[in-house]
Amino acid sequence: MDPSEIIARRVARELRDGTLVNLGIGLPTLVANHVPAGLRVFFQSENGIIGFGARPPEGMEARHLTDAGGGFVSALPGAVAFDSAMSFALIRGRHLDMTVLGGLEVDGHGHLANWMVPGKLVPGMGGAMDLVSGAKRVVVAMQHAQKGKPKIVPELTLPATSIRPVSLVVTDMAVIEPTKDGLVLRERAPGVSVDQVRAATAAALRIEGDVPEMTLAA
Amino acid sequence: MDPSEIIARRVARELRDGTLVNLGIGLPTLVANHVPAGLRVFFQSENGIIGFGARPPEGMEARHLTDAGGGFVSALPGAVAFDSAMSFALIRGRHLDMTVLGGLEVDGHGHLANWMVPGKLVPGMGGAMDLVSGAKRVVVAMQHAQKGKPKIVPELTLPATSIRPVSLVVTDMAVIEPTKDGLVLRERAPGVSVDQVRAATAAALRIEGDVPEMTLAA
Amino acid sequence: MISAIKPEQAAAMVADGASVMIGGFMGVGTPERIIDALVARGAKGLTIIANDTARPGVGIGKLITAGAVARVMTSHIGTNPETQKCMIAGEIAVELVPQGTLAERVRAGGCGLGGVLTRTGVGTPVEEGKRTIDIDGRTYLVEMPIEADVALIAARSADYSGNLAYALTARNFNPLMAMAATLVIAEPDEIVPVGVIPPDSVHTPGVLVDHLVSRPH
Amino acid sequence: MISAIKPEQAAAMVADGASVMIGGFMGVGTPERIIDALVARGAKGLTIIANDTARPGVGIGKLITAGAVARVMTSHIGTNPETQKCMIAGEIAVELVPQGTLAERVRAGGCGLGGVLTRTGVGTPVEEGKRTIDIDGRTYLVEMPIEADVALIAARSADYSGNLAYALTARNFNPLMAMAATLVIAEPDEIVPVGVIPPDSVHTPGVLVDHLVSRPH
Repeated sequence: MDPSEIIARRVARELRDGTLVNLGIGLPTLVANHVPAGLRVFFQSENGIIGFGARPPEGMEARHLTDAGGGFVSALPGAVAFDSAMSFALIRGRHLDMTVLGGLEVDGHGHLANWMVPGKLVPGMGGAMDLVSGAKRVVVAMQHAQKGKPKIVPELTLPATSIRPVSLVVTDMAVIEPTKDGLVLRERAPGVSVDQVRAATAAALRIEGDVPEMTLAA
Repeated sequence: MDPSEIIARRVARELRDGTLVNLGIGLPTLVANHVPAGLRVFFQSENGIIGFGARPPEGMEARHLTDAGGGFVSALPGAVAFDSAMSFALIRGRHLDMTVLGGLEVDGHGHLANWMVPGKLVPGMGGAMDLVSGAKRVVVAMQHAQKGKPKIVPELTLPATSIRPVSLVVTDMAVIEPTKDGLVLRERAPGVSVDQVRAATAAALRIEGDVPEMTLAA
Repeated sequence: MISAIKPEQAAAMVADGASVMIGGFMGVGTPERIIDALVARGAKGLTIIANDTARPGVGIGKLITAGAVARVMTSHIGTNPETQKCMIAGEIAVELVPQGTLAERVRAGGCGLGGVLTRTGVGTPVEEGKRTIDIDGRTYLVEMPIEADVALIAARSADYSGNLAYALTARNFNPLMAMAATLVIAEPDEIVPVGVIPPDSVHTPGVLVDHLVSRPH
Repeated sequence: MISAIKPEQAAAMVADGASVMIGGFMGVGTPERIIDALVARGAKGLTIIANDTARPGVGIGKLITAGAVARVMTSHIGTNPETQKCMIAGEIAVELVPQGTLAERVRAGGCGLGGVLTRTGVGTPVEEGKRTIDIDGRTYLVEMPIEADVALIAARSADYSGNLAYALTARNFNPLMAMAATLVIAEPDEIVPVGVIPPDSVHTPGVLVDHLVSRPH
């Protein structure tokens, strides 16, 4: 299975019925393809809508209806549109139950960096700082390592997105939960050993008893 | 002429075309009856509408459409409804061109008191503090004296509505403009002499040249 | 999908002593049936956050008359002599808040802001006991966010997923309060199928609403 | 009643060096015809306040490419490599602002608030040079209001009195910006008679709008 698909399917198991969820651009978007049967999840796009859906059929795109990446989407029955102040009031006022974001680095305190690489890449934070500071749960969905270099590090080397630790980190190798006592290894990806996870992680990992294999959403 | 009518007709001459105006409950409401011909004035009611009109015909009242006093009103073509945050954003964000408010006292600095008499009457400030602090022009419409007691005093004896001086005071005897150098008597009511105004005013009044008689709107 | 409840079920969710935001302006846009049920169940010790206390016999006025209220945060009590009488008798604690400041404080509570910086009230009794901050040579009051245990909302229409739309001046504080309380109960004039209220006409997203009070048959 | 103007008249009202708020999110909800006219008239030295700088050839991206922009306050430039190139070359000064903070700062400018108290950005590079305030043991940034000389707004519909309604995700920053600028020019898809947009469906009251740009015949 493709690493992105492992991550998306595992994150999808964090979805809860009746909740409001924001998916970041890129890998996190894939989570919407794996919503477990029977759950009704409300997806928010921070450009101003709750209840957007897949890209409409060719020729039915509406130029006033896009996602945060500017791509055409559709709207589900019951969708709601609003302005940017309301959109971020939902995010910062703790109405957003979960956000799923990509990451460049997560450190041993659970701090996330995902908006710039000084001197190299300065896209800007968009809504990421608001999302990490305000959402009830922050799930990072990212590759465990980049070209063999661990992305889970003792201390951030890149500028932080927020001083608030994230709730959960889901990678193609592991599920890791930041706690007050450090990063706890909760699950391994199918076929991956604890030692392999450790070897690919620069930060210290706590192991509490048996580390089960991930269950993935369909 | 009734003192209230003198005041309302004189205040109506302060109206300008295309402006947004808020009229307080009571005497200020009468100003709407004297809008000079040819002017289009947008009246805001702070409970959430621009463009309300007179009370509708008997039997046509809408229970979702009232003024700030809770009385039934109608809406003119082009009216706009909004929530209380937007209503006061218009008021405090300097989008409201003029507010007309009643007064208990105005002092020599142009400070207004109109929301409480300690130990006697504590209705609350409603929107008055926001209106006086935020509107571009604040016009006080009040009787010159109450039971023979001057309401224009050297220093407020009642709690202030705002530390911001009002723009103009219109009474049944005079038009007075607060300036940095004190209160200036701009106009006399028909048939009222400068000496009569002075006698009915506890604060010092500056006279700059001739003091003309008020012109009243129809 | 949200299941509809009866007014008495709504009233049972409002505990004695709870802080309760109630929409409405002089009773217009106030959920009267929930209030009637609160009076009927003999609610006590409520803290009410609302624009005003309406008039005796109308909206929040009914709660005042019933002795259900211990404390009020509001901009105006002048239209309800009973609120004034109870305040003077020490039976109800009244905090008077300028109307625009009340709106922004409720909004700040619902939007996760740390407070509101406003000129309104500077140098008046409203300033007492509050922090101020100087910005570019001007003084602003630092007004605290307001949140509540429950918000009782009146709407013109709700759809099955809880999306709300308000009519004319009955909107007032309702959409702000729907964001600022732990439990949000809405009493709509009508409940319609999903899709009847178009996305651009929804004033309060259904994700903010916990319960809808059904219409009587 | 507002008289309709042509895009080139709108562009003439935007002085070189002016601060200009432009609605839109990745070009969706951006007034393209006014932007084309600004490019055509060779506008220079603008300060642009906007969610993003879109892409080359789209919306604000056209102004970047034309060299009309001296400074940008925005949440994101990642989709426009030309903005990044100009920033690195020192040709455009870029202030990056978190999106929710940008929305609240523009709102604060339009609503007469002294600033915004937010947790977003605390302890990150966004905090640099800014005041903080501690409230109930938590630290908040004091973010300043933003106002502008001109706001360029895109709307779905306008009526003859300037009331505006937006569609779906094209609303975004437009209603906030329409409150925060000295001069407000709106480019609607259609202009309809007064009364066609009902009072509860108007998103921006016409009293805030100075000019409407007419549709081409």
